[in-house]
Amino acid sequence: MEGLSENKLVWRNKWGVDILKLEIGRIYIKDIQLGNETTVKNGILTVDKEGLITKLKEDERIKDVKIDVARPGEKVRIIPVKDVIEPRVKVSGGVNGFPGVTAKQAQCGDGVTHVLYGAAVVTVGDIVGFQEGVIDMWGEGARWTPFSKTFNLTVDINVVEGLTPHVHEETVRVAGLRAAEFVGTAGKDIKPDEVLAYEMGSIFEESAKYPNLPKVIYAEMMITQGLLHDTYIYGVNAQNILPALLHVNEELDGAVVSGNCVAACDKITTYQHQNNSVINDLYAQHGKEINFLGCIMVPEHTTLGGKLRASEYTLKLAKMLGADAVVISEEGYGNPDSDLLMICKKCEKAGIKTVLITDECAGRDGMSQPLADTAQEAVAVVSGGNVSHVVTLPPADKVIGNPEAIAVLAGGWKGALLEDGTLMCELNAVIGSTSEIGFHNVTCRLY
Amino acid sequence: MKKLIITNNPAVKEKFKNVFFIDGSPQDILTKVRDLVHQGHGLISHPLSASLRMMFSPYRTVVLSTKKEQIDFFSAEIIEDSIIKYKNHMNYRKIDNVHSEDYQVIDILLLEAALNEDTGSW
Amino acid sequence: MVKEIERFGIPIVHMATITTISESVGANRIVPTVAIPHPVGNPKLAQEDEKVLRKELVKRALNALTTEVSGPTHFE
Amino acid sequence: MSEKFKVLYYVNQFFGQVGGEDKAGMAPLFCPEKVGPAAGFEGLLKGAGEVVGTVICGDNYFNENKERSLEFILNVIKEQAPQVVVAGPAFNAGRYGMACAELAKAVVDELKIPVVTGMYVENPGVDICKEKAIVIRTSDSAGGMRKALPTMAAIALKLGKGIELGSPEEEGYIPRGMRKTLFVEKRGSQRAVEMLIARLKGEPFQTEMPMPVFDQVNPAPAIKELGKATIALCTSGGIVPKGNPDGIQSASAQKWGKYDVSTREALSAPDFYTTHGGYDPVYANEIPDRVAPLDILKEFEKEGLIGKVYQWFYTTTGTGTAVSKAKEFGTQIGAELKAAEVDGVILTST
Repeated sequence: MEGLSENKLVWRNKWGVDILKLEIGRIYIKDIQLGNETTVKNGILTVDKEGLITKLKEDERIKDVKIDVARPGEKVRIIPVKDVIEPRVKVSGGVNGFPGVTAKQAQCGDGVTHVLYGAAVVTVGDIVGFQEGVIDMWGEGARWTPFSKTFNLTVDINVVEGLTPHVHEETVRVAGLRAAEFVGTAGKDIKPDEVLAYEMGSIFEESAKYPNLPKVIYAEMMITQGLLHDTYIYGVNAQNILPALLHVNEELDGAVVSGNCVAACDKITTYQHQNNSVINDLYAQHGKEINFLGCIMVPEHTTLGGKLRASEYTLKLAKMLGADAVVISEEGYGNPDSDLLMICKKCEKAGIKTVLITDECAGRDGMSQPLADTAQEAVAVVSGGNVSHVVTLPPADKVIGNPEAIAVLAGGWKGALLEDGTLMCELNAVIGSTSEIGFHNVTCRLY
Repeated sequence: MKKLIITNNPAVKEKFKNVFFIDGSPQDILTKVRDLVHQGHGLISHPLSASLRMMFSPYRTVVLSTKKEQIDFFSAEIIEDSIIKYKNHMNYRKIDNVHSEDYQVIDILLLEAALNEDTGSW
Repeated sequence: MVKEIERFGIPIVHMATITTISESVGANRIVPTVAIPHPVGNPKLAQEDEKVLRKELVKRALNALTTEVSGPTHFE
Repeated sequence: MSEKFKVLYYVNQFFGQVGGEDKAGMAPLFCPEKVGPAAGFEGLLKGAGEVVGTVICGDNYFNENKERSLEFILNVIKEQAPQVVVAGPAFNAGRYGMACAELAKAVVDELKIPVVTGMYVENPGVDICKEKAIVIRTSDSAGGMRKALPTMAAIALKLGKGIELGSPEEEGYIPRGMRKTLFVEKRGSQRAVEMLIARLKGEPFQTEMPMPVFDQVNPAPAIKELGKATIALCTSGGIVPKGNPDGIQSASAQKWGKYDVSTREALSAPDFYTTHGGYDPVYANEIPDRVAPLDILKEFEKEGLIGKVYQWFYTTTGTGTAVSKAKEFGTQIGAELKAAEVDGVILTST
């Protein structure tokens, strides 16, 4: 409880009720350099390389750390990517870091947070041999991933022998978050270039303010199925939760962390949770076209019982809040398609309008039907693109991570790794390419 | 509550009881699951994984409920769709046998998560 | 398939186990059947009894064909 | 401009100016001149391409002698070696459309030469060839010729020069069913929010992933006199005669079969079995009547409960079969049953 009261800034609105108010101060980053101190000067982020390594190696499970930088336009390939995290620092309100994971419990979504905007920490390292997930910083590959536009500080983690897969995964996940925290502190005393304000009263207040605007909720599905397929909210493994209602500010301020690293193209990285595009785009319409009520975090279970429960519960929360419409985003491909359509059907039948965001598998030539599950109720669907679309990636001058993982990309299908290093692979291997939270601008059209 | 585990993963066979082991492909597992669903078993776990990479796995494990008199339509539709979807993927992909040991481990961990999740006995 | 045949003005009865699918493909006369692998049979029964069962189901289907309906109707 | 690409043109007897219905039986012939629509077509190619000749074939002849016609026409195409083949437009003419479609499919599959044709969207030929050829959208009658030809020529021009085609809306062709991955200006979440707001305001919006459409058909009137009625038996459970003579696929069926059962008492094993890949075949293979109850219908026929069991038994497989295929099967089977004056149909599904 200490964390809650500590430094907490409380805004009061005219009704005199506590609300969450978040200010995100963006400090534009124009380059990353490795050096002996961690600072931001004139948009140049310098990272104390040895200091960071020492910091991460405080965790005895970590044997080696390799730090590198990949800049937009460089002929650099990063593989296999585990997670991408935006470096940030809490200036006031809450606590610094990721509450429940790298920091003590505290309320996210309140106070002032500085962001090193344009920079990202990219963790690399395979926990199992079949991991993929590529970021190309230049050329054709760069078009397909949003993380070719960020200055990436790569953190390649090597763990000590004999860790169980669970412990190995946790070590790498937490190391990435700690690295982002370490780097983020450079922005603490810097004046932001841009300040974004996120202010939202209670549902009753907002509804009183905008009585005529339709009430909209966001249902964000998360992969929550076991090792390499997990998501954490305030450090809680979401495998075991009932769908949880979050204030719209919380996820934008570090409440949600990705532990999912086998669905390169459509997983939601921690960076994408921190910058969830659906939340941002709904926020932009709040008070104008819609009344944005909140986010329901929906676990994707492996069992049918779990899927039924989660979809019913989501509908119930939406009804309790009086939602007129819901945006539902998926994570992953395969069994989550069932959850997506279950939630859609139930909401539509209850008179709540839906818009779905997903991706599709239409075959290499795009001639297959995109979905196996269909629902007449799914009348408004946004497609993030065809996961089987083939892209040709020319050889890189430099590979960060494990070059052998490139063979994995070509190994699992009838793809090709040519002698000169040119790689033909499906979009499903490219990080963030077919984002199901609509983070990227890829789609499919009927031709 | 007796559950039936259909698997082609030898590690699952070693570790669990009530295992129906098939020495075959993931496709064979899905076919067997379908037949059992048609005979009245319900699906406890979804027949497909949640990620594309796991589509390449040589192993597939599905948990079924005990046989009931009435066929569970919901399960029947899901297994049917799953088979179509799986075939659709494997038309132009191949199973990744190079990392089969890792796939075995992940398969069993995902199974354990599913078994932990299903606390009811419906 | 059901719909297209009915479009020619010929009454058609759909005998199917998963009746929800039957409805979604546009069948108007539906007879629910025994099981997916043997819609109009039951291997557990003695052969004679099985025939009685099948007779009963086909009778239901014929009954459906001679009954006017206005929309999707189950004949059980 | 010696580098002109070559176009070969296909028309039926009518557009080939040979004659009307009376000439529909004419065998294909090759004519080195530009006949009918081919005449004006070259001008529309803006000097980049030339029409090297016209193949003319009677609609009835083509549809009744498909293989022979195709053999002749494919040989002509091989000799002339065009870069593009143009057929039609066929508007809403069914037989002409089928000829254009079958020709287009064969040319693309066997000779790998691109084909442009034009049809009214409900022409049965559209579904046959739209995945292979480029089918431009035309009106339902020949009155649309003046509009259709420039559109077809613009596409032929691009195909001839190897320029990638734009979207169906831009170019005027019927979507081929291909999901093309591309970049758009707005990110997905933005598009989702805009779609949501449009839905909430009751304004039109366009989904990016259309679901298959299931429309409802009005129920046909009931059979009045069952004792005089002819009942046809159909199944999607894949029951076929031994050896599966028509090669009906176990899943994603591309065809259906019909078998004479007038002299049979039942669909008994081992003369019949199931080829369906969507369920455990053990039970159906023991007693195929468990899937398609011919035995009972025959008994009822004997008892006089029904007038007659229709001579032909229709069968296909239901699993994984595309909606458009199922529709096509239904239409074909329905037309036959209608022509045979069948009074009622029992369709069993597994």
